[in-house]
Amino acid sequence: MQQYAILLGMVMATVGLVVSLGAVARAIGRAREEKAKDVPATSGELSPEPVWVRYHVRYYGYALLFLAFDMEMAFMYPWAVVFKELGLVALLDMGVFLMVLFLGLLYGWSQGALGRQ
Amino acid sequence: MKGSLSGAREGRPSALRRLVAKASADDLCAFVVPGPDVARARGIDLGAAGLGVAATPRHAGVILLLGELPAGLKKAAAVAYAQMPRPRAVLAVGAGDISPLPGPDVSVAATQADLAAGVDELRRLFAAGAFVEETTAFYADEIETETTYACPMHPGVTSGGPGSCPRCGMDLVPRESTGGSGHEGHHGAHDSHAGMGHGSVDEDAGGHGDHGDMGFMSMVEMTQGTPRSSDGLQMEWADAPFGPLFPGLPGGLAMSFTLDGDTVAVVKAMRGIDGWGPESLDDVTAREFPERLAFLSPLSPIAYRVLALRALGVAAGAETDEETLLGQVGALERERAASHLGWLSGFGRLLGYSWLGENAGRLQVALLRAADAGEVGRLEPEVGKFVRRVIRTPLLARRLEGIGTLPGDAEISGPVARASGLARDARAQGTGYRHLGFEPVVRDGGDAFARLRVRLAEIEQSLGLVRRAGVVSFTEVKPAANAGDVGVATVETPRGAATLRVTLREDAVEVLELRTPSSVHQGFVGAVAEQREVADALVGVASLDISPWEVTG
Amino acid sequence: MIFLVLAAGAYFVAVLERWATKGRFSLKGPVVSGLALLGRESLVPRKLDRIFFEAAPPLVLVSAVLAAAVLPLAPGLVVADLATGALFVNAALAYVMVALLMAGWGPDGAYAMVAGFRFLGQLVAYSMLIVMPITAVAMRAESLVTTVVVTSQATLWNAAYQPLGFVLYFLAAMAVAFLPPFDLPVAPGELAGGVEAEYTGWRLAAMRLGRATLVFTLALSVTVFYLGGWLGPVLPPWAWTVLKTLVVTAVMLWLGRYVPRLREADVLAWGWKYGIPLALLNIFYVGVVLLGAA
Amino acid sequence: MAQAVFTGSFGVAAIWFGVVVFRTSSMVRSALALLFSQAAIGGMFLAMETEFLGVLQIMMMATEMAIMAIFMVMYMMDPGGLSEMDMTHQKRASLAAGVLGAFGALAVALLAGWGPVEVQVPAATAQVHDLGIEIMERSMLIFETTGVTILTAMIAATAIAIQRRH
Repeated sequence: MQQYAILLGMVMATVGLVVSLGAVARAIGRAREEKAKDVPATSGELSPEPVWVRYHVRYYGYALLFLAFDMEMAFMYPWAVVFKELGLVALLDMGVFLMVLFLGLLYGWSQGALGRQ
Repeated sequence: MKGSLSGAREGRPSALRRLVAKASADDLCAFVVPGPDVARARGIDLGAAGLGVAATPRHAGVILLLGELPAGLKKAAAVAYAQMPRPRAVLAVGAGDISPLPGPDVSVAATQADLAAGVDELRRLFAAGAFVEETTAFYADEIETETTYACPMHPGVTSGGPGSCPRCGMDLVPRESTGGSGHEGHHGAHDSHAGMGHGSVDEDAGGHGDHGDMGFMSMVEMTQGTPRSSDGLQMEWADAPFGPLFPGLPGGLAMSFTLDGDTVAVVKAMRGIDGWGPESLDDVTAREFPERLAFLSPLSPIAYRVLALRALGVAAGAETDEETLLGQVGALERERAASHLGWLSGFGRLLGYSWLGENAGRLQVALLRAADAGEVGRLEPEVGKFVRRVIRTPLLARRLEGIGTLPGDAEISGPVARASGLARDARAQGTGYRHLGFEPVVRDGGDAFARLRVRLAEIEQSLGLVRRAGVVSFTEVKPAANAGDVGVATVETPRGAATLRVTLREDAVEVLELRTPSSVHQGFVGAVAEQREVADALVGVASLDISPWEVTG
Repeated sequence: MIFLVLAAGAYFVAVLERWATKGRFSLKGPVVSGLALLGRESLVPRKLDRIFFEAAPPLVLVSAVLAAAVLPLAPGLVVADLATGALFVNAALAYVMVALLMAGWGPDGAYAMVAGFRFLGQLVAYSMLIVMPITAVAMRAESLVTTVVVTSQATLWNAAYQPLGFVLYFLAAMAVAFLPPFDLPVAPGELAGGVEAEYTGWRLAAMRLGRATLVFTLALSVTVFYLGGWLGPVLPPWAWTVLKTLVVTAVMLWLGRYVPRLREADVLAWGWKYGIPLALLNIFYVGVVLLGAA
Repeated sequence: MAQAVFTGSFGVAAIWFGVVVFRTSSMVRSALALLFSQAAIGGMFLAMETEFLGVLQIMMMATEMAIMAIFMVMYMMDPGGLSEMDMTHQKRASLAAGVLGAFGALAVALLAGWGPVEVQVPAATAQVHDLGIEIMERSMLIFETTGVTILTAMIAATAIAIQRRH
């Protein structure tokens, strides 16, 4: 329990560190408001804003398969811990499980999910 | 020399401020205008002078202006300077008038020694004057932005003032861009697409007006009229400038991509440098003409000097003697090798292949500084080792193959052509090369990797030619031509064949035609970049080795 | 205590990185640049997502610190010896991606935007190659506790016991820390700084500090999971850990100098078409070996 | 006591982030708000001394919600929330649904028989171990079925998303 407390403390401390960095910088001075200074720098042209558009992510094929694999990891950890204890059974169980998943990967592959869309 | 920086920060010097000022003096990082490539081409080694090179003005404390800058680049430099965080300084290296930028904090001549001295002076300034009581804001018309209003959903719908989108009825949001330039002037290959994603209000206002009352709308209604991507999805496109001051491309190359996600949908506004080009050659006397033409292309001055001399020579009907010819060959080939190395260095920077970037740059500078053919010869083994090592780089082929592919029959010249299996080389029939046993280097593939291979091979070939020529300089004989004479000459510059046709008026030279490889190759930028992932598009463009300085019209 | 270690670690990473990139070995270099950054204006783009922009740098640092907190330097010398240590490392590292996504989206700049989503793609490629090799390590140790993982290598380091997993994890770790040739989200030549492009002054300093700490943490994790952590003759345990970690860091930093940056399409394709099958093979192989031993 | 406080505060955080998901007009923000809401639930698990679940939750939600952000940015209008679009629709119906849902959840929480409270929580290491045994033995079939379920999910997702290209 108090391990978590320590970790929480570390998070606080780290954030505190960054904040104090900011404080020191602030003590040195604040940024001067100037024309065009706050426009995102794009190689000598004042870029047209905004760029917050519906961004076309080309790897969504991978992303979908990734979700499934991420899910499957939930089982792998406890399995790994008891693997030695259970021996062959565990190997077979997980073998079957992973085979099934691997089929999914192969299917996606065959359908061209593994590639830029 | 004043004691404080033009771009100092406001505040009374305190102990802490002195400390950080000292630190920033020891840690100078420069944003180079036009670019590091030009610095190297002039034989200047920034690293040796103790300057780091920043990829963006945001991370730089010094803006380094190198040589006389055309209007277009001064404007870009002004924007970059405006976007640098203070304390910031202007270091002019052989630059003349640099307005609209503030007067330089330090101004030196364009030599290594002077630069080093200038950097030391700059350190002193930073340490002493990074903080002052009073500072003035930097302002120039060039950094004035113009606000247009666009629909967040239909970037095409733009208007001068606030309002609501005729398609979906949403409030238009303000978007800023450089006053005027950057979006006007789409010469270059791809005007035709330039309209896409930029339909104006009136064109779309009809039809969809009935959605004025922003109810719950289906995707279909929303996306009407937005461009379709290669995979049939309808996404919104955003414009992003990749130049004139982009770290991965030759300095001055002004280009703007319309991005569809991380893919280049349309290349826009691919153009040369504003206020630069042959028009500035009007009424220049035959005497200073070669000088002027060479000055116009800082990346390969000798090639253009020779071009001018030969054209004038033809006009005068004068026969160039063997010795001069040989000298010209030596000079041209040394420049070619150096130019290719310079390209490699920039390419290495683009690829994030630091070893390549550093060593190519080092060799280029060494080569340009070499006093005579003997010294160049002494560099030959090292260059050879370097070339072989580059070719053997793991993953390099994988990174370049199939990128920037051009059709073999395209109107191309120089290494780009020779990389597409075409033996086009003005040197083949060129005077002076015959008895040096010259054979054009030809490779197949027509992609970025083939171009790399050709240039690597040509580096070694050129050094060999220099060895055989035995000289790297020539004496200029100014031919005396009479008014009305017309002369035409073609020279194989490092980027390809350049042709010049001139005629003489009594007091001045008139350029009838100047055909440079870069202005030809820039027409293919769209072809190599569009529908490519950003990185691949940039590699494709860079592999063409376009010099913005010789992009005419 | 751990903060001192991490600070020292981050500092040495910075020194090594300058050495690798600038070719100059200078002990005061990082300090000087740090101070210089502190002394410069920290600009904030107009029309930004303020929360994201401000949150990203600390988040990188926090996730690096948390990951390091569960990795032992020596017997008993670990901040929190969690029962799920190995898993916790992944959990913490996952937030690096979140931070970079924020940093990419926050400033509303074209380069940063592309860079942010690039890194998310990179995560999709490397994530499984972090998780699966660690599972194989846990199989041998019969535990997720990092100290147990180290002791389980008393007879033979995992680097030799499961070389396949070691290589995969090493590369994946480089991808997490976006070191060249995996530096797609910062790509100076391609995106002029990418996610870091809009950060200046102290915010940039915080970002760089976080990155350096992250590199150190990942090198430490490689040491703990594959190089037998503190195990070693003569020298005191902590010395071994530090030594190995620094060596790993150096290798990570120098490797990228001699190869071009990878294409995102390749990172993804290789990660899924070769990486994951190999990682599964590694798990199976370890399983068989363990059964053979038992 | 401290345990209760932490559990409670994480719970509140989770709910608050949940609210933010709908209050903000930026898609990415709402996606990440959901992320942190889920992470806060992970925090609750930790506070309730179910370490494995907690850490797992915190880890998986980071990636999964980030992936969700991808699709939000791809398919939702005005992802930057520049025009302050109101994300709520059919207010009355959704209000009713929300209230009902809340009561439903409360009812379950209060009425369901949760069995006797564990006086002595097993050690975290033991938890992981027992979980492993559980999966491998008693719930083995469930575990394998999940595999098949995930497979179907993969195939369905691929079939829907990728066919668009041909």
